[in-house]
Amino acid sequence: MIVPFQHLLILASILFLLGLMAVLVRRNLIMILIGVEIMLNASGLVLVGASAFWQQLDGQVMVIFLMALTSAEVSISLAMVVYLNRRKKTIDVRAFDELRG
Amino acid sequence: MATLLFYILGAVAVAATAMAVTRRNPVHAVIYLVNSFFALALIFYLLGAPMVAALEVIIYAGAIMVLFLFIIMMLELSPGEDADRQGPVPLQWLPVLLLGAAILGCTLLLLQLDPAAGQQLPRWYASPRDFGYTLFHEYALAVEIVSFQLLFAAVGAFYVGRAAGTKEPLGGER
Amino acid sequence: MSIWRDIKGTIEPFWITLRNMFRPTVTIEYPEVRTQLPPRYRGRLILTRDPDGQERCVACYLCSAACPVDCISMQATEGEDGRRYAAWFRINFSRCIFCGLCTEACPTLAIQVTGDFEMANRNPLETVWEKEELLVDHCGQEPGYNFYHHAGIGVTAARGENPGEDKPVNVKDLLP
Amino acid sequence: MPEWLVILLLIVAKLGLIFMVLLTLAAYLVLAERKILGRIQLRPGPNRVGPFGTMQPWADLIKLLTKEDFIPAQADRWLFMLAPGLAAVTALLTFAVVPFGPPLSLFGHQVPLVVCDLNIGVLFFLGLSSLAVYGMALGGWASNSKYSLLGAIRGLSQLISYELSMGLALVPVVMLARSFSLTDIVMAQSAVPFALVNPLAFLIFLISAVAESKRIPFDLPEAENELVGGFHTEYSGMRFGLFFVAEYLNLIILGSMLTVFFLGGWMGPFLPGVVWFSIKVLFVCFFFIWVRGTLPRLRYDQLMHFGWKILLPLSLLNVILTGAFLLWRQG
Repeated sequence: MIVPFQHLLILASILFLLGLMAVLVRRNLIMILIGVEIMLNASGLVLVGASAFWQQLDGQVMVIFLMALTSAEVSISLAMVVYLNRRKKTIDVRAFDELRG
Repeated sequence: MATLLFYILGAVAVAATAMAVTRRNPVHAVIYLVNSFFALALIFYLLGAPMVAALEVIIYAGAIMVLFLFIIMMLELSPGEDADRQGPVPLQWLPVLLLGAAILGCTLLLLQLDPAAGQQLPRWYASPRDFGYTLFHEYALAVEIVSFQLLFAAVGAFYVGRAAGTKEPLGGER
Repeated sequence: MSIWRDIKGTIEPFWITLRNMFRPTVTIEYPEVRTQLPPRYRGRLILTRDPDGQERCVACYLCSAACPVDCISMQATEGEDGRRYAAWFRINFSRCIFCGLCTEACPTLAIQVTGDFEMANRNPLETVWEKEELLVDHCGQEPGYNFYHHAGIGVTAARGENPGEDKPVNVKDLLP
Repeated sequence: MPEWLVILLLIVAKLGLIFMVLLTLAAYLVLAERKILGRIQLRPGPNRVGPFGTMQPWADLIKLLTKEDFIPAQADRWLFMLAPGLAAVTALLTFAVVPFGPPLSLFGHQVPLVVCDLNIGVLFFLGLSSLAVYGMALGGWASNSKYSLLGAIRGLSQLISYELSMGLALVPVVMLARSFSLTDIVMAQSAVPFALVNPLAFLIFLISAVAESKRIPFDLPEAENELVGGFHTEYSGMRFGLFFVAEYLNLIILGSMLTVFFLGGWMGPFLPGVVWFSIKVLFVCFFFIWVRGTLPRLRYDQLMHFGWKILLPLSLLNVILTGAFLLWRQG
């Protein structure tokens, strides 16, 4: 390890918190998705760091799965964004607060 | 050396991410985020995961963010709408230039360090061969499951896109 | 099968373009090699004189009216002998489209086209030509025509007897 | 002279040489393209500046540098200024991993003729080529003009689609060479180039490379007769010049990648390696220009149809077949 594992965890948690903040605070649908991306990345950083800490490859393999998952998630969610935008002509989340099918 | 690089890149990643989540304009956010992903990719490289670093650039910066950019452009979230509310022009883009320059400098440093990987860079280094071996031997089932997940995602995206294309939205019928 | 047709249609053009690369070019390299202009080419406009050396133009404004881009302007005036002429005559060649309608409108055959087309120039004001520059010392394409000679004399000869006039057509006859 | 200074000087000399050769080659490729296209159309092409037009690139350079640098009023100024540089830099950086000759001995030092032999060279190339999209997309978006935006959107979706088949066409190469390093891939082709071993992958890579370079059968992002100039409609002067140079740098990069992955790199009889490499790259560039002079532009839906329904399944099939073949040969 080039740095103490704690420092890496601190970096990852800062990134995660920034992503979480984006999800909670921003009202733009695109920005919320970007926040989700940031959080996923932060967890990827922890996995790679753990992989380097314990000298095992499993963490890196998990990151690959994480990336596959993210790309699937992004493709679906962006398709949903386009769909929602077509219905309401906006991507402000406050426009989607009524629960109708 | 590598330790110092790690802290620089970590600072760059945090700064770029912070800029990204506070931008009003989604395209600017995407640019800062790409910066942050670069910094993260270099950190992965420093941590001995070159494959993950390359895939981070290819998949995150090259595909996912491009997809975001595509959707932002397609929905015509126009750039001019809040041009007046932002600060003076040089201040507005100085951060991205600084962050980009920092990342570029670190990259060049890393590229020149690479021939001496044995001495300078981490002792623990996952070569692509080891990586592929682990991935396809120990996690073969997981690979299959993930590939199915990707297939379902493709079908789902296609379905949502098709429903949006038809006259009557399918969501309205159910 | 259509896929073979498609593949053939994609490959074949490559052969054609490759062959074209070794053929002689068809370009005429202009400043060194001059092309033969067609005899009725419409280039720069001139103001011609009649055989007596007088200006043909009577400043009737017909060319200026016919001009689709309004590039011809003039001021009519009358000489001491009662002969009309243009006090000034101006053609803006940066507007002119070389359509030749002015020459068709001209009753005195004064304004005529030439084969000159090399008028390019860096200063747009230099493409505005005044009367002195437009006026030439010859009759242009109609050497014998003298408007005042035809128009200025009373008609004394019988119908069909004037010079250059055809015999009247016999409308009762089937043959021309 | 101390040891490290010699090494440093060699590295700097190598970088400078590569930089100069690349930029000059890009400038002269423009001339070559105009000449060859002219010959195809029975014209002589540019022949006024210098003997046979050989000074044309410099005349173009002077013209571009002295033109007014125009920025639209509603544009995102910094992004607008940044985008052409982004396009050129990503194209230049890719050349860092291209091995253009066998290692050379100079002053008793073994100088590898590659800027940096990464052991993940293939991924480096794919990563940078996926980043090349940004210059175009951001330039088109920042211009705030409908033609630019349309060009950028088209370019984004086209490049994403064809990058996929490009990456998949490289998988058989990696399987055959058993390495991600470009030097190893060239070494593995010392007997037979991979274009003969796996012609299908070669064809797929070739087509995707043409699509990736945004050139004529696939030049939808800048289709002149629909979108004025596509993503660089609003650009003028040297910014446009940078986009232009980036396009030709991309051409050289893709040519060298084709050479490295499929045509055997610097391998060849009689001549030295660097000469073989340049011959092959120039031939590929000539082929690209030839394609431009020959084929008409695809329609947008045809482009997407071809990319997703023909090229992608073919490349997947090719990966499976190559894997099966390798397993069978191993016993």
